[in-house]
Amino acid sequence: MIPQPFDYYAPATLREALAMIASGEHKILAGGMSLVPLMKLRLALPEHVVDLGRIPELNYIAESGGVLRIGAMSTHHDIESSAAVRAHCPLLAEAAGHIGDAQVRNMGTIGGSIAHADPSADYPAALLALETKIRIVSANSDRTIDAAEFFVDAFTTALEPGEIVLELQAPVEDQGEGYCYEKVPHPASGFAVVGVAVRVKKAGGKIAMARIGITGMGPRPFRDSMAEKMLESGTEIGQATQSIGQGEEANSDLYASGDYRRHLARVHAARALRTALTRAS
Amino acid sequence: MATTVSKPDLLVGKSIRRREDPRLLTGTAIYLDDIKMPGMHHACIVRSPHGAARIKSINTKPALDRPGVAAVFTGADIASLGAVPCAASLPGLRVPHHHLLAQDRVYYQGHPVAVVVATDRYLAADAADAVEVEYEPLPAVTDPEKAIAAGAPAVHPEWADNIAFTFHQEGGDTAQAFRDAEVIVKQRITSQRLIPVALETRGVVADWRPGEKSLTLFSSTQIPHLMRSLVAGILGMPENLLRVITPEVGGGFGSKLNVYAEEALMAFIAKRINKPVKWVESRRENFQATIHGRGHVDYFELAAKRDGTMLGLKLKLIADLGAYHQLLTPAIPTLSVLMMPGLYRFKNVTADIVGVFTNCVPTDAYRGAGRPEATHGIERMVDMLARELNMDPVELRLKNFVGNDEFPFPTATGLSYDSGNYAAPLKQALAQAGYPELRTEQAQARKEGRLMGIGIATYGEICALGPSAALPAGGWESATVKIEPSGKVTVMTGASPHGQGEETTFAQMAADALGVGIDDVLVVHGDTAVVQYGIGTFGSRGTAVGGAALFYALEELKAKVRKFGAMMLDTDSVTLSGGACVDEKTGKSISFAEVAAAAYHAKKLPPNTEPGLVSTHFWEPPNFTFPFGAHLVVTEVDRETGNIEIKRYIAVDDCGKIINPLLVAGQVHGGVAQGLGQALWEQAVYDDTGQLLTGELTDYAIPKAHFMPWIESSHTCTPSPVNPMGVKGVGEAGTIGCSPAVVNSVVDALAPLGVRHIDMPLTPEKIWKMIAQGGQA
Amino acid sequence: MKLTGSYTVPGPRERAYALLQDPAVLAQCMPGCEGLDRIGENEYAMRMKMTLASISGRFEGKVRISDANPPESFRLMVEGSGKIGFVKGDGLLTLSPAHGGTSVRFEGDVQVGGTIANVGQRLVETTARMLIKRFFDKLAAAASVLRATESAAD
Amino acid sequence: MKRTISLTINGKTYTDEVEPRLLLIHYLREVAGLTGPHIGCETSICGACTVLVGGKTVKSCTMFAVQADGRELTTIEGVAAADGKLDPVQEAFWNEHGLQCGFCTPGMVLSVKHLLAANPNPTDQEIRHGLDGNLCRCTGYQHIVNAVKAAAAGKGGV
Repeated sequence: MIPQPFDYYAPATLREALAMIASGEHKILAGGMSLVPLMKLRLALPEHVVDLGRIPELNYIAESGGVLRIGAMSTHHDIESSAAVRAHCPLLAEAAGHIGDAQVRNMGTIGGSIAHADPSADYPAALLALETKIRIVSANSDRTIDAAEFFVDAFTTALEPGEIVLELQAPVEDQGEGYCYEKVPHPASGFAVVGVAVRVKKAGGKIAMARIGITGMGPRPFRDSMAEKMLESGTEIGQATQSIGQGEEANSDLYASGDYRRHLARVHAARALRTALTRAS
Repeated sequence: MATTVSKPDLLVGKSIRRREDPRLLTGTAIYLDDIKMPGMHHACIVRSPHGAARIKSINTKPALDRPGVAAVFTGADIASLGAVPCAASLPGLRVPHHHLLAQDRVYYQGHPVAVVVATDRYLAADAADAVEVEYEPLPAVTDPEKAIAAGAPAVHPEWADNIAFTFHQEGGDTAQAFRDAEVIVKQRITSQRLIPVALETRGVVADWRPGEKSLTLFSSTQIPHLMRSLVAGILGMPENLLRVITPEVGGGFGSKLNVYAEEALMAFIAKRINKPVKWVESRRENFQATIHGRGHVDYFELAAKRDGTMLGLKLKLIADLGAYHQLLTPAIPTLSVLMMPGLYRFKNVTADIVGVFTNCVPTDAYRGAGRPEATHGIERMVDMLARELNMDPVELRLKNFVGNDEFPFPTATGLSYDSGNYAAPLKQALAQAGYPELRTEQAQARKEGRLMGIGIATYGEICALGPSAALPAGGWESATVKIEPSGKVTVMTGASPHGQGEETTFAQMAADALGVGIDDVLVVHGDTAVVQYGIGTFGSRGTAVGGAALFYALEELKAKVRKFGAMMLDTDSVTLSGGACVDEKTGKSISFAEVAAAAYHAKKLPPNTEPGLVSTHFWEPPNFTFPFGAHLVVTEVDRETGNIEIKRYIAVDDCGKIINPLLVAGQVHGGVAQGLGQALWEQAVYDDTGQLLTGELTDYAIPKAHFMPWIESSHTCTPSPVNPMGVKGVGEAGTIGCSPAVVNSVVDALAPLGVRHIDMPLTPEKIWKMIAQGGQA
Repeated sequence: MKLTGSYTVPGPRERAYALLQDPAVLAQCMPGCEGLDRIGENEYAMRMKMTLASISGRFEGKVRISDANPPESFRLMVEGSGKIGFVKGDGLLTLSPAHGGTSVRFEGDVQVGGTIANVGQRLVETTARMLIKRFFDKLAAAASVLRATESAAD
Repeated sequence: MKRTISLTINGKTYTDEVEPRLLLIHYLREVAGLTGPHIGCETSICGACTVLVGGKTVKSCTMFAVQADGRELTTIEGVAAADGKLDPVQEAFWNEHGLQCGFCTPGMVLSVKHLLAANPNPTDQEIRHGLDGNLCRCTGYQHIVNAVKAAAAGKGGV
């Protein structure tokens, strides 16, 4: 279990890093919780590795103007334990706390995780429910897209060669919003067999706003806007979640079939919504 | 000379923290991979990615051309060496020649094909990647039932039916019992293939000393002395020139109760390259090439009267052996047959085993080795009978247990159960659980639509393996006790503990027997050049057999010490206490150091006494021991997801006398974790072509801390008459008692839906489907 | 592993069928394919570099077309092996006219071995389906381009 | 291309030239000569290789030595006091029989130290979830949970 040889670069600034990766020939090491095992298994054979771990300007969490900005190299532990995230986007902190295990959360970064786009990763459900924007830069471009556009397919994102995730921008959750991340972890890997992130707002005893992001079920994370609309128009939770994942492809493996995953998405969406409602004021 | 010596408290029976621990807690213990030697090379093994294939060609040149590579070996290089040994023998057993490296074919994924040796493990890995092997894939079969069906691919072309052996055992008159039956319950019950997953993988360091033509082999093994004999045999070298040293071993669970190709291979390589060589298994190799456990398809039939009297039991056991026999592979299912009657008074049993070759890594002893399968079977069958008779499963068990006055009890499978009070742990578990209240709670839960289950399993196991007649290489164990000239005590045991804690329990025994402090005792094991001889640690035998050998060695040594003490104190008899010989009449005493000095200086000897204070005892047990117990599990099944929650886990085990309760609790907890692993999560899955789909710990789930319930562990104590300490052994109890209790509990939870049986592992999706389909699998 | 699915390709059935038999088109559409060289009747040697996020591996293998029943159906066999494992896919492709073009239905069996099977079990099926989807997406694009060229030529 | 790294392990500075692909676990074991961090899997599951980097637990088999350049590391060898007195967590593991074969123990002890640093009075469930990244095949975890509770209650030390 020995990786193949590679050249290693550890730029100290973002500008330096972007210049290095401009050719698109470099593999980016952003924590390495997925990449390093793949390299050890020799499933990943990069010749040039650029480590973003020494660029302080990629590691920050700050709230301004109603937007929580999270630098791409913030670790899961940073996010899980950040007072700002807990105050402004508690859903994201909750999802971060479900990732892997303590050691993985200490090393893994949000930028690395979403760029890898594992279909069973935890963040995407929360990012979709939070309507997060993702800022992507390269040596000569700077664009910001919706999380929903970012996740294209299994292991496939909107990132072009030479681009990296710079920052996540999540709108600050309103006071009084309810949230919940419900996860069915794989007993061995800890990856989400299904993960459901929800946000709700109540008004007059009814659901005024609902956001549902789902990961693990299909090849890419998705938001179930039909269920959201049904909830917002007064449909009761059990019924509104009945059709979650309809029309979406569902992953199937030794542990859980596609049908079961779809069923779990529905059950856990309902549970997450109920928890979120109890948390909403 | 002191004149008063207070009698110290005895240590046996006390929870003493372990003497092994300081080195383990500080990271200073030396495991196999910590061994370094000047000039040491590293080996990396090229393994078959196919389940079955013909090797068309191997090109080692690209590997040999790489930096640091000393040699590459293939099947041709070792063809004349002996085979990987199988010590089990059964009438008509087919034994394929198990070469150290594949010859013209590979028979399972992970089959070693070539070995690359380089100066560093990174370079060895690079070079192994460069070896070019051309395979012609062949049809494979990985399911034992498919393997014996007509038209299945032959694992070994010479045996088209894939049958390695058949074995028939009968006691009483089963046919008559089934004619007399008023109720017959039948069920196919599987015990899935499991991967032992010792946290430390296997490893070997071989060091050839050309000047002496001797070889030192470091191996992470449970059986250093057997390893020495068997590896010497493979290599054709004199056994006295081979030394096996077992460093700290990071868990075995039976997977290191074996001699694998790699031990002999590394020995061969060290000699060929004239350098020490190390090989450490990767986790994937550990999954693909170290033995698996279980792998049973069992067809049970139970005959009974309507009043619950059990009359007869039939078993057809299809055992998935894998592609080869490892050390004990074919013997493991025979242990299941021996224990198939459980704790019940069956007079009539019939068993037929079909041992089947498959294109999988061999199965062999994994914690419990044959007994968990047997117990799972009988305990599921008894629950099914209870349901059929509409009887409480407790009542049915109590009605059929062997009675307390029936010991030694001759079983229909030819064993003699040593001692028992089978109702005692069951009653203790019921009392602890509040059984009647639990049933009331369950009735209420059912009214509310909740799926609550109460599962009971009682078990018996065959331990202290075991009389030499029952084990191929002997079933005795040995111990040497020395009082050094300084008066300190050294114990050398042939058992080779690897986490069980005998460095502590044996020190407790020696300290008590000799009347010295525990810190004056050192327990040494795991080096064939130091320890007189031994069999090893497996089958819950470390204390029950190794401890008994120590007991007698201590008795003999005490007698000798007393002789010296009496001579020196000029009295008739002395007692040993406080590190001294004491003349109880006068109160005078003489320290062990003084006695030892006299014994070694030998200026004056007691009559008919040799110098020195050393005693060695080889102990042959007269019988196995038969621990037993009852586990009670309360579960609740999530109707929506099929998820199982364990609400309570009660384990009452009777392992006879207990030397160190803390360590016994540890054995029970660890055993339960492995039983629970089988019940709920673990399963080695091969696809039809022989690909191991659960190839890493990312897919094969062993219990994590938060998977485990709180285990309420307690004991009853029925001493064994087999050994002088009255101990029975506890290493496997938890594993054996656990899985049937859990499955009985979940089946009980789902009983309102008509569920009668579920095969392990009880994955949430399996349960969900059963619920969704109204109880049908 | 059984895989089934259906995709719509623009253009009439005959042309879709012809595209699927054309090694140049196959090479262009098969994800990571670096070239097909004819080695026999309807049989090609294939070089492939698979890249999927961080995972990458080179494969060498064969593509074979058999049981041709134009324009309705044929069998496509693809096999490849490399350091990270081996893949063998064997499928029946059935073409039928559909609204907006031709519906191509496939029913196949995919076997995966080696490291990718031992450690990638969790993702093998998802990935296989994604690669098939990419193939048909590219095929549809190729068909559109072809149609556009044909229209331009008309 | 080799790189020179300089890092502090258990208070001692090491400077070595390493290949970028050298895993931190192999650096610790083969170059720095430590025997405490163990290798139990390759896939970042078992946690036997756990060490502290900058005070936080990481799996040293899933990190390259070059990533640790300039960092401060603690391995199990650096947990007991210089005079050999065990740390309260080690002492609690000893008292409660929180180990059997001992292979997972170095990683387990470091994870417990990290857990208790963040949460000095964890519940049973917090302890169990906090140890998700450390597998033990011997103990069934119960005595480990007891040890963590004992250490938290200040009962580790003698």
